[in-house]
Formats: sequence, C-alpha cells, structure tokens
Amino acid sequence: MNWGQWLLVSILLSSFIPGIIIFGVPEEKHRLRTGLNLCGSILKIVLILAMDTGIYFGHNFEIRLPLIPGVELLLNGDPLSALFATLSSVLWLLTTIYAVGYLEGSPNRSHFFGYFSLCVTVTIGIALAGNLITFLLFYEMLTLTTYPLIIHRGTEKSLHAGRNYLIYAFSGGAVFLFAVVALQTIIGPTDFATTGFPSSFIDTHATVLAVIFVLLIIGVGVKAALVPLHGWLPQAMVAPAPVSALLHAVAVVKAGAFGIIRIVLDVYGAQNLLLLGVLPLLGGIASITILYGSIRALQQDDLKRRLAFSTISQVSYIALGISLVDQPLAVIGGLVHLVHQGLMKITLFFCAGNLAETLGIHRISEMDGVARRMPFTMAAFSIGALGMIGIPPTVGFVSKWYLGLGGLAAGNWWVVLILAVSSLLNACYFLPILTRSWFGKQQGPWPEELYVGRFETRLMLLTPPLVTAFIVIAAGAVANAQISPLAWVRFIVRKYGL
Amino acid sequence: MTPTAIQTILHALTLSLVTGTPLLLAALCCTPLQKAAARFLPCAAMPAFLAIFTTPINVVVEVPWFFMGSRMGLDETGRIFLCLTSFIWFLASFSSHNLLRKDKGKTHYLVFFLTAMAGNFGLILARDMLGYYLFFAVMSFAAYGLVIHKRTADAAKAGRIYLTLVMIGEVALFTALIILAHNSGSLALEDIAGVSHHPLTLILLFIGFGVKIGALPFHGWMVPAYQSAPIPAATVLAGAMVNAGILGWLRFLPLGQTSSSQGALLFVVAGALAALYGVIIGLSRKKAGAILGCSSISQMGLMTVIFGLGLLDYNAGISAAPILILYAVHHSLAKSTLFFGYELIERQSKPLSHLQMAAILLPALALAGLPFTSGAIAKTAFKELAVNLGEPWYGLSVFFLPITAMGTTMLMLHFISILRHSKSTGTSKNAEHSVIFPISLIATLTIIWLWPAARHSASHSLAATTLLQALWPVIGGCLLFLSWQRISFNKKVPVGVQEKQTGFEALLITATKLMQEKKWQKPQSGRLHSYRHRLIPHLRRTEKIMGRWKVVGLSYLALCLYLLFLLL
Amino acid sequence: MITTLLYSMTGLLLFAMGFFTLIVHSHPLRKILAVNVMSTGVFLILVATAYKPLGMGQIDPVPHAMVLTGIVVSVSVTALALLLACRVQETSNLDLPGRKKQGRIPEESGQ
Amino acid sequence: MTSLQLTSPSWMIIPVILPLIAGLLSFLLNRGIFAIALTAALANLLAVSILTCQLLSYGPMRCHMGGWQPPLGITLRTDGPALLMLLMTAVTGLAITLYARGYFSYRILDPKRASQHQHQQRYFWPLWLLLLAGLNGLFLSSDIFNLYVTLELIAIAAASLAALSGKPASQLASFRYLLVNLLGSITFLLGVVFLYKSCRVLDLDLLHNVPMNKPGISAALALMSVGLLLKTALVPLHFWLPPAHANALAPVSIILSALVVKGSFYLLFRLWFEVFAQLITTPALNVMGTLGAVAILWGAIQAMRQHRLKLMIAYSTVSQLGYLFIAFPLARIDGSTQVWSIVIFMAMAHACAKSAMFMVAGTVFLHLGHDRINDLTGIRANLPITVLAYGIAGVSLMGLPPSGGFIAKWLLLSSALASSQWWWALVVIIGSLLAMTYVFRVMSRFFVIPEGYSSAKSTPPSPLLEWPALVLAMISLFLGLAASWPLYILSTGNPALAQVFSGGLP
Repeated sequence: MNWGQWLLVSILLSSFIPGIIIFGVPEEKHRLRTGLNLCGSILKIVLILAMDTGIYFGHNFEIRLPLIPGVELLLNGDPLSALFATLSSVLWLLTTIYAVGYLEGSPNRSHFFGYFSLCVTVTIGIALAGNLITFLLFYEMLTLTTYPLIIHRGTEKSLHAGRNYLIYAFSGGAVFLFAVVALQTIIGPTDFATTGFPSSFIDTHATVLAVIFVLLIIGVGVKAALVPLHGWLPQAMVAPAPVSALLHAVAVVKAGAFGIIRIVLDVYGAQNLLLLGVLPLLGGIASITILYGSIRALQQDDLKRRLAFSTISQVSYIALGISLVDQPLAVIGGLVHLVHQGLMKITLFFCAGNLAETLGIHRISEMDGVARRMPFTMAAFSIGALGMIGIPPTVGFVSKWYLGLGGLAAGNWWVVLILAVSSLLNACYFLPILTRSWFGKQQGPWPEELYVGRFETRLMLLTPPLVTAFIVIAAGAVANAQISPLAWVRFIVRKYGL
Repeated sequence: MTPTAIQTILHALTLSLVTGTPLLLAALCCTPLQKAAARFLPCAAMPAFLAIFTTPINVVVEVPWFFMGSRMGLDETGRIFLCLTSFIWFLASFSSHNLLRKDKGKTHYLVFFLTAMAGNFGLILARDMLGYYLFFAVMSFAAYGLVIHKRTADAAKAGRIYLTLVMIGEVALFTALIILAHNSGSLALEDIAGVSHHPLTLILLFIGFGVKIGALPFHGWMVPAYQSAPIPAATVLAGAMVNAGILGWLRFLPLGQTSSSQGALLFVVAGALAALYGVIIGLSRKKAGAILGCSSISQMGLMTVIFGLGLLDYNAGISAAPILILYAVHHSLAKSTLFFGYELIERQSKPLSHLQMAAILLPALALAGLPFTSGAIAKTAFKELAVNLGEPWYGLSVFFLPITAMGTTMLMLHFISILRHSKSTGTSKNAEHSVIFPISLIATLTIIWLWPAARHSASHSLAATTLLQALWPVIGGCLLFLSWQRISFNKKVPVGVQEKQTGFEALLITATKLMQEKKWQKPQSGRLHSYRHRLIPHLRRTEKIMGRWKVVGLSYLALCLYLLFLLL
Repeated sequence: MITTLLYSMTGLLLFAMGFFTLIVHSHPLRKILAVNVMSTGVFLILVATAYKPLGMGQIDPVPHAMVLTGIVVSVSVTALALLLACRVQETSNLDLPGRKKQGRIPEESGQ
Repeated sequence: MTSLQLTSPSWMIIPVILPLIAGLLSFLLNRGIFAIALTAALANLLAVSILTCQLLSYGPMRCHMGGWQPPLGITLRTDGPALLMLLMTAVTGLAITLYARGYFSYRILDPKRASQHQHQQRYFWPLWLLLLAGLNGLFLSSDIFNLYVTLELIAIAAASLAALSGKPASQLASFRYLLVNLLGSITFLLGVVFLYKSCRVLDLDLLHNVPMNKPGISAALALMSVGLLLKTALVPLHFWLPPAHANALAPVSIILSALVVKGSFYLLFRLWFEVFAQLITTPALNVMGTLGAVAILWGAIQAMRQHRLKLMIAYSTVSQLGYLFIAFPLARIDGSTQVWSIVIFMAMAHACAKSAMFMVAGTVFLHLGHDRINDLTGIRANLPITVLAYGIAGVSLMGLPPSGGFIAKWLLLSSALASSQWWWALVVIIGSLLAMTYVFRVMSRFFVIPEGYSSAKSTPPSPLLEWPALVLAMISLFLGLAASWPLYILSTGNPALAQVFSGGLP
C-alpha cells in the first residue's frame, strides 16, 4: 500500500475506531468520550484536507478489494468525493460539539456517540466510494447506523418513525441493488472514474438502460427525499436535534443527492443520458419536489417539521441542477448546493435545537419575541433562513444564480420560474418566523425554560450555529475566491470537461 | 509598486470604506461598545463624501474574490446619486441621533439604519449586476427593521406588507438578472448596453425596482411604511432609498442604449396612473407621514413616465436620462426637507411657528413646481423632453403635467394643514437638530440652481411663459384645495381606504387558508394498519392448515408425483 | 421375473398403506406402526431386487446388507419413536389416546 | 472429474470417527465431558483444515474404507463443496460447543430448573457429538446407501435433542419431527432401492457414468428428492420445522437450524446437479424455484407475525431455505458454475448468521426467562455484545453488503438477470425487504431502554454465551469481504468453476 491508500483507509478509521471505542466507554466518563470524539473529528478534517490537496495537484487515490469476479470494493478520491467528504467532516466536527452540549446529562450517550461516529464513517465512505457496489455498501450501512440515532429517544413515536424510515430506506436500497445488478449485467463492472459507459450500449439496450436509470434514481431518491419518496423525512424529526441536523445537512439526504450526482455524471455520463432522453424526467420530479416541499412547509407549525419539508424542497435543487447535465453552469449550481444547503440547513437545525433545549420551544407560534431572549441563536437562524430564500450574499443565492443561468443556457425558462416561485415560497415560510422572533411580543412565559446562565444558552450549543452561520455568509461573500466551495465545484466541472 | 497600483489600492480602499464604515459601526453596535459607536453615527456617511471628491470618474476597481467577482467604481450618474444619497443619510443620521436618546430599541435601530446605509451606498458604487443586487437586497431587508421600529400594530402591518412586496421585488429582480446575465454573458454593468431586452425582462425589472419606488400595483407598502417608521428612517426611505429604484432602472435599462416601445408604454401608463392615484388617495389621509408617502407615489410616477419616455428610442433616452436624474435629485431633496420639517413638530415642545410653516411650505410647493424652485426647473426639463419627442407625447404632457401639478399642490397644502393642526409632542429644545432642517432647506433651494447640468433648464424655467405655465396650476391647486377643505371638514370624510386590507395581504391570507394542513393529510397509514390486522388471522389459519398431516401428506405425494412426471 | 414383480408390488402396496395411515390417522402408535409398515414395504422390494431364481447366477449381497442395516436402523428409530410417544402422553395433558385431538401438535404450542 | 484415489486411512475418517468416539465416551464418562466435546470439536476443525490444505494441493480425493473398492466398499471423498460444508460445520460446531457450555453452566436460581439443566446437559453432549459425526459422514460419504444411514443417524440424534427441553410442546414437536424425518428417510430409501434396481451401483461417482435412460432412475430421483425436500422443510412441507426449532433448547435450535437442514439440502443439491444432472428438466427446476420463491415469501410473512423470538427465527429459517431453492432454475443457464457458489455462500452465511441469532435468542431467554418480542426492551444495557451480534447476524440475513448473504444474493440476482429471469430477482429483493421487517421488529425493541431501567439489576452473563454469537455473526459478515477464498476452494477440482478463477486468487 502506498501513502495514498493509507490515507484513504485512515480517513475512514479516524472516526470508525473512536466510534468502536466509545461503545465501550462507561456512561459517566464524559471527558474521555468527548476527547475521543473531538480528536477523531479533527484528525479526520486534517486527513481529508491532505487528501484534497493531493487531489488538487492531480494525485490519484485509489484502493481496491476484489470480492468475487465482477464485484470489488473500491475507494477512490476524486474532486467530487473530496467535496462531499470535506463537507461531512467539517460539519461533523461542529455537530459533535453541538451534540456534546445537547445531550449533556441525558442517558445512553456512549451508545449515541458510538453510532454517531459510525454514521460519519459511513458517510465518508459514500463520498469515497469508487463504484456502484461500494456506494451501495455504504448506502445500506448508512441506513443501519442512522436508525439507532433516529429512535434514540425510544418513544413509541420515534419507533414508528424509525420503522417507516427503515421501510423507505431499505426499499430504496433494494431497488438500487436490483438496478445495479441489472446495469452490471449489461455493461459489466464499471468504476465511477470511467465517467460513463460506451455509447454503443445505447444502440442495443436503450429501453433497458433507461428503465435502469429510473430505478437507480428511485433507489437514491428515497434518501434524497424526492416526491413521492419523501414520507420518512418529516417523521424522522422525532430524533434529537443534532441527529436531525446530521440527517438533513450531511448524511442521509445528502447521500441520496450525492448518489444522483454520481449516477448522472459518472455511471451514465452526460452524453449517454442525453441520448436516452430521461433527464427531463429527473428535472420534472425535482421541480415538483421543490414546489411540493415548499407548499407543505408553509402549513407546518412545528418548527422542525417545517424545516424538514424545507429540506425536501431544497435538496431537489441539486437534482434539478444535475438534470441539466449538458449545462456546466447548472451542474455547478447543483453541485455547489450540496455544500451550501448543508451549511444552511445545519445552522437552522442547530438553532431549532437550541430553542427546544433552552426554552422548550417547538412550535413557531411559541416563538414570538424569542430573539430578545436568544439574540445570537436567532441571528444565526436568520442568516440560515435568508440563505434558504436566496438573499445575497449568502451561499443560497450563489446556488440559485448558477442554477438559473444554467437553466436559461439550456433554454429551459421553467427552471427560472421554479426558482422564482420557490424563493417566494421560501420567503413565505421563513420570513414570518424571523419577524415573529425578532419583532413579535413575547406571549407569556416560555414553554419550559431549561437553562438560565451567563449566555443565552450553553456555549457548546451556541458556538456551532454561529460558526456555520458565519460560513454561510463568508462562503457566499468569497464565492469567487480561489478557495471556496464554488471554486472547488468549478474544479470538478472542469475535470468532467463540461 | 507602480504609482498606478498604489492608486488603485487607494481607490479600492476608499470605495470599500464607503460601505465598510457603516457596516463596521453596525457590527460595533451589537457589542458593548454600542454607546461609543452610536456617537460616531453621523461619521458613517463621511467616507462617501471622501469618495465623491477623491475617486475619479470611471475608475473601476475589481475585487474578483468577493461574492461572484465584484467591481466597484463611480461613474457620472453614480457620483450624483452618491452625493445626494450621502447628504440625506448624513442629515438623517444626525436626526436619528436625537431620536435615539430615549429609545429602548436603540440597538435594533442603529443596526438596521447603518446596514441600510451601507446597502444604499454599496449599490451606487456597484459596477456589476450582482453587486447591485446584493446591496439592493441588504438595503431593502435592513429597511424592514426601520419600518417596524415602533412595534405598534400598524408598524407590524406595514412591515408585513413591505416585506411581502420586497420579496416579490427581489424574486422578480433575481429572475431578470439571470436573464440579463445569460443574454450578455457577463456580470459587468457595462456589458448590458448592447443586450436586446426581452419584454419579460422589462416587466421583471419594472416589478423589481418598481417595488422600491412604489410603482402602481406595488405601491402598497409606501404609505403605511412612511407613516409608521420613525421620521429619520422615513426620510431616508423617501429621500435616499427610493432613488435606488431609479438608479436600478438606469443601470439595467441604460437610457440611450435601450429602446422598447412596449416597455415605454408600460412605464408611461403605470407612471401616469401612479401620479394621479397618489394624489387622490393622499387627499383622504389624515397623517402627515401618509400624505408624504402618497406624494412620493405620485412623484415617482412622474419619474416613471420620464423613464418610459426615455425608452421610446435611443435619442429620447439620451435626453431623458439627465432629466430623470435632475428630477430625482429635486424630489429627494424636497421630500427629505419636508420630512425634516415634519420632524420638527415631533421634536419641539411648542407648535410650529409661522416662520417654520413658511419654510416648510417652500419645499412643498417646490414639489408642485412653483416657479423659482427646483420643481419648476425639473418640470421645465420634463416639458422640453416632451416637446422634443413630438406628438402625441407633447399634447399629452400639456394636459397631464398641469393636472399633476395641481394635484400635488392640493396634496401639499393638505399636508401643511395637517401639520398645522397636529399637536407638538416633543420636549427638545436642542439647537443641534434645528440645524438640520435649515441645511436641508437651503440645499433644496439652491443645489439645482448651482448644478451645471441643470443650467439649461434652469434658465428656461425663468422665461415668462414658462413661469406662467408653472404658476397657474399651483394657484389652481390652492383654490381647489381651499374649496375641497371646506367640504371635507364639514362632512368629515370617512377614512375608509386607510384601514382596508391591501390586496396582497388578502391574497396572502387566502393562500394560507387554502393550504390548511388537514386537506393534505392522508389517512392512508391507518388504513394500512387495519388491513394488516385483518390479515393476521388469515395468515395464522393458513399456516395451521398447512401444518395438518393430511395436507402435508397430500402435498408430499403430489410433489413426488409431479417431480416424477417432470423428470420422466 | 413374476416373483420379483409380485414381491415388489406387495412392497409398494405396503408402502402406500403405511403412507395412507401415517397421514390420515392421528394416534401416535398408529403413526409409528405406519412408518414400520412402510419400511417393511421398502425392505420387501429390496429383498425382491436381490432375488434370483436358482441357478441364474450369484445372489447379489448388497441388498441384503442394506436390508440388514435398514432393519437395525428401523428398530432403533421405532424405539425412539415409542419413547417419545410415551413422553408426549405423560407430559401433555391432552385427551386420552384415540381421541381426535391426540397426537396432533397444537399450533405454536409454546405461546 | 479426476480425483486422487487413496486406499490408506486418511484424515478423512477423523471427522466421522472422532466425534463418534467422543460421543460414546461422553456418554459413558461422568466428568470432563465438556473437555471431551471441546477436544472433539477442535480436532474436527483441525482435521477439516488439513483436508482443505490437501484439497488445495492435490485436488479432490477419494478414500476407500478398509481397502474395499466400490461397489462393495464404502468410499469417502472430498471436493470443494463438501469441504466448505465441512468447514462450515466445524466452525459452527466449535462455536456451538462453547455456547452450549455457557448455556448449561448459566446459574439458575430455581433449584428444580437447575437440576433439569444438569440432566439436559448429561444427554446433550453425546447426542450432539453423534449428530456431528452424522453430518460429517453425510458431507464426506460417496455411497448413496451410506448417505441414507447418515440421514437416519442425524434424524435420531436431532429428534432426541429436540426433545431434551422436556416441555410438553417440545415433546410433541420432536415426535412429529421424528416421524417426518422417518417418512423422508423411508422415501429416500425407496428411491435408493429403485436406483439400485436400475443401475446396480450405489457409489455416486460410479453413478455418474451410468447411462440415465431408465424410467426407474427418474422415479428414484423423484422419490429421493421429495424425501429430502421434506427433511429440508421446503414450503409446503415445512410444518414441522418451526415448532421443533423454536421449542428446543437454544443450543439445539442452533444445531437444527444451522446445520441439520443444510445436510439434507446439500445431498439433494449434489444429486440434482452432479449425479443426475442429465435427467434434470427445465420444468422440474422451475418447480423447485417456484417452491423456493413461495418459501421465501411465506416464511418471511409468517416470521413477521410471530410474537416469540425463537419462533420468528425459526420461520426465518423457512424463508432463508427458499433462497437455496431459487438457485435451481438459474443453474441451467451457465452450467452449474454460478449455482454452486450461490448455494454454498447462502448456506454458509445462513449457518453462521442463524446460529448467532439463535444464540442471541437463547441468551435473552436465559436472561429474561421469556422471549416475547414486545417485552425485550432494555436488553441492550445488559447484553450489549449479544445485541450487537443480533444486529450483525440480521444484516447478513437481510443480505446487506458486505455480508456473505449479500454475495449470495448478488450472485442470485446477477444470474437471474443475466438469464433474463428477472422474476426470481424480484422475489429475492422482496424477500430481503421482508427479512428487514422481521429483523428490525426485534431490533427496535432492543434499542429501547425503558424509563428507570437499571442495568445493574442482573449479573453479566458468561462470555461463553455472548462471544461465540458475536464471532459467528462477524464471520457471516466478513464472509463477503473474503469471498474469494471460499470461491477458490469451491473451484478446486471443478473445471467449470476453475475457469472463472483462471486468474487465480487476487
């Protein structure tokens, strides 16, 4: 093994080993557990940054493990995986800090953090997966590792949500498996690195390949919460806030979106898909999801549920961008939204968690004047929300801008229409929250004031959202700089030669 | 480093300071240093003055890493607008300073005020589309905080309407910008020039900036907002921020380089209607702020008409642009002076003196186009434009301008009479702010006369025929007002329009009602559950039957025979 | 040839009878006997297979060995089956032997 | 197929003889029974490992017992599939031995139950060793009558083991179990008789060369098959399995579910695809596949509605056995290359995972005194390793990557799709989803820790109860990652399979 392969393995191990150790850490050894978690996550960021640097300078990271003929596990570091891996690792660090603060004093923490670490390992695995089988492996493991987190509270409601989550996720996984096998029977084993199969297959197997594409998208669409496969997501809100944050911003939903990107860009390739003519289907579903999620979000009074429906809507921007695969600008918009949506949504969920944990606020109708009690939290929330609406200079605008440009370049004016309507709807469900909390008058005492202290809430709960909110603005403000998510996405798109 | 490089850096520094200083102060206001920061509030506009005098025209500073590649610079139009805007902001910050003495929501106010200021300056300096859009958005959203500053029910309602419309404007603008950027292939404002405009873009831009200037279907926010915002805030809204809309049109539909007859018609019709509509609704209002808001709707309508005329063809554009700017300067100065005058009554303990009344009357009648005022110059310029355009525009303007002038006169007199009857609420006798109104007044009365670009129109406005033409509508307006007042004060005209829901609010409420959660919820999971429960006994029974020896034996036999049959 | 056929047919008949009893009757003892009859039937066929008329050559020893082994197995299995049948009657408080329910194992008896 | 002919005694007889002797010894002796059993299990594993090495270096081998050549003598032989099954039995057997030790030495406070435990242990070890000998004999034997004897041996030992628990339900279940096994054996024997009548040979390798043109042979195959199907509990002949497996003692359930059914299936499979391969018709294969598909679905649906953990696991066995049969119709397409690997992988992965699961069920039963699924909450705090083992075993049963079950399902799917028989693939997919449902129904209970549940309530169980389960579960999981090794062993001496592996081991 060369150093590159060691790097890939140690990236995975840097959270896997702490996770395994944490399972054995006694409940009361709080410091040890936190230390392990933080060391692991910081080490992982360092390693991933090393990998990013390597990738930028053209180094090829690859490690293979053949299982049986035609089936091999392949980890591969390419610019796209670097994007997702970096996002996950950075947000993991923040979420860990947040979770430590959030779960202070609650039972079963070793269990929680153990699965938490495994979950991130698996997410990074998805990022690094170099072929469909490896992707499938981590994709299924993601379901397994997130399930205990969703039902962590152990209530009947959470069990019910967990069951639905499993049914959705595994059904998606099963469809995906079926499609992967079918694809492999036709085109043989392929790596993501090959970027699309020879178009001669299109001549012979056009219909089958189109059907397989649809099946693959259904498989990953469950996690990406494309309508009508989104049912599990709002229910999964019963999980603790850090978990929701992780599910929505980093792990599950993003894994699905990332899968769509991989399938479109790497498995099929732009040319083949254009020949097959199935992309409008993806774009259409994505558009419907964007609108449907926003409209449903409007009706929610529960803050986390509203955020959940907002996720459904926002994640489909990625799919929408990718569906215009022949337009580099649209692809840039889709890809960069992967990062941007994660940053914004994690901020929102952190803040929602802070409200619940500090004042017992779960509903929007209870939020009047809350910004006066928790100004920093609400400031972060506002930044996240404005980002979602797409107000410059937040990152949300950058994504929408590129998506719109790409849509026009493809001659699809409806993309711009969808963006406009969705922005309006986003404003309709986010701005009232902001005005209520900042300018509303407090109605009676808070539902359940759990924390009174020097700061508005525990410092470990307050810092992560502030950091992510700062990134939301900063990453937007320096979008065009040499080092920014957008710059990296441009690098990716250049690599694909679009 | 070469001198040019140093110069470039210096220019970049100056230009960044223009927006950076208010932002920095805003940030400081969130910290314990708030008190000190508040003291420096009037200084926030200083770098803008610095930039006006030091930065040469048409220097463009590129900041490629910022946002999507940012470009800053000052061109001729920009400099005029920056001059005007920074002046008004400067005065308003003085006046805010007084306001803040005993205000509880000081922090909020300061932050929003300074942020809006930064946005307003920034958009003037921006030389790329997204920079403009960015600062425009910053300004619009920050102004929301100013609108609802008083936290009354009225303010909240005004804020809601304002926010709704701002959002609609933002989205329209965003869409328009995407189309523009797509068509021009670049983000630089200079590159828009050659782009042919799709009618859709024109409509979108009309909406996007029309919201800011209160163009007709999007005027709903203006009256309640001016009425409920604190006066310094209303001043900047009316004097400085509205110009962002005009500047936006000038930037994105550069006059003299764009022409579209359909677009022209849209702008002219909407503007003319707004000019009349503003007057009509204004007369029914009983609050000074509201009346000024209505007047803004009307005046901005006139500017929309000018802009629309400029869109007719390239030549018209070239002549309309300076007139539009002239009108904007005139209106901003006059309107903010009126607001400062209005502020006096809120500040001082005694009622307005006759001198003060007369002083307020001057800018008010300037708006109506009283001879020897800036208004007369602006109107003269307008008329000349119409003359140049020929029929039918000239004929229409002959008919139209006097009517609006009369209306504005009536409106302004209404305003003055309201001021006269309203009670003073303030306690202050501070000399500091009493300076603001005179400064503003002097500026209103003199600047246009001293302005070289307006010299031509200024001299024309002094011609006897022009004087007469300008005078009779004012006099007519006065007479009409007097007669109207007699009727209305006797009859106590009901103030119906004021309390009604605006169209957008009604729409919003209906939309929310339509989307009741219950209608969307599916009872599916329950049904599935019961199916499952009904199925279970069947499953158990079948399994039981399958466990009987006879059944097993028979299937055993059958299987054996079947296999035999198949294998033989 | 006819002898072999006769024996074989009888063996098959025995097998079939045993099978019928096994699946139709529920008494444990009958079931055990049925299985014994079945195995006897098979042995009969096996013996018949080995049968050669005198002078027609050597008798094949393999079937005989098989039958012997089979009988041993059958005896031990029968013993075990009888033991289990007794235990069933001892431990279960079901009806007396011969009744309809007897010998049929209640479904999911552990619940 | 050429194979090395051995006449001298070889390692091959060790797996048959040694457990037999150890079983007798453990029956006669009063102390040190566990030591004997453990030694036997270890020696068995050692012998099988040596045999594997020999196979890899020399290829398939045959050993004529006592120097008698067939048709008179009895022959043992080794080849890839047989050795993999032996390995599976040896590894699982060792784990079962350790687990049984832990199970029987669990401290039970109730004196009556404790003495019962002693009594059970007394008989468990000889029977288990006997069963092990029978299984090894089945896998090694090359003589079809000998196979019948081993089948009977297994049946006797298994039925006795199933009756050990002493509960009325288990008595009934084991009685029925015995009768069913007898019926199956006798039918098999009838088949053997028919075969002998037609061919006059009993050795499998010799049969291979006999022309298969007589109707008697077909009848023989049908009879033997149906007998074995009954023993393998393929739906609709599965009625005996769940009560027998669920009501037995936990170590016994493991043996029955993981190993015993595999024995008869292995034999059936060999007969169909090796000995009588020329006779097989496509409709017959499809019948098998259909029954397998029905088994997958029916077993899983029944498992989903069970309220007791052990019954659920038992029905899961019914379902998982279906996968083995679904491989039948896929065999026709590419010879039997793929189908062997599917079946062997499935069997191995299932053996490991199912043993782990029954071990978990046993531990939970000891710990709580019941195995009602709805009341399993809170176990996680006391038995973390057990719960982990259950989870991993569940992953393998569901066929999630990278478990052995996944590899098997992957192979199933890819051969189904390659031969354009996508409906089998659909059944496989639905089957795994159903498996997910029943596995996680239990899992979700494990995760819940009720309010006020204190983990200090009970003593931690012996490591012998927890670790074998985890190790077996891990093996089933990592079987997928090391999938090339079993395939390599499988392909040794099998020309068709060796082709696939022409590149050698990676």
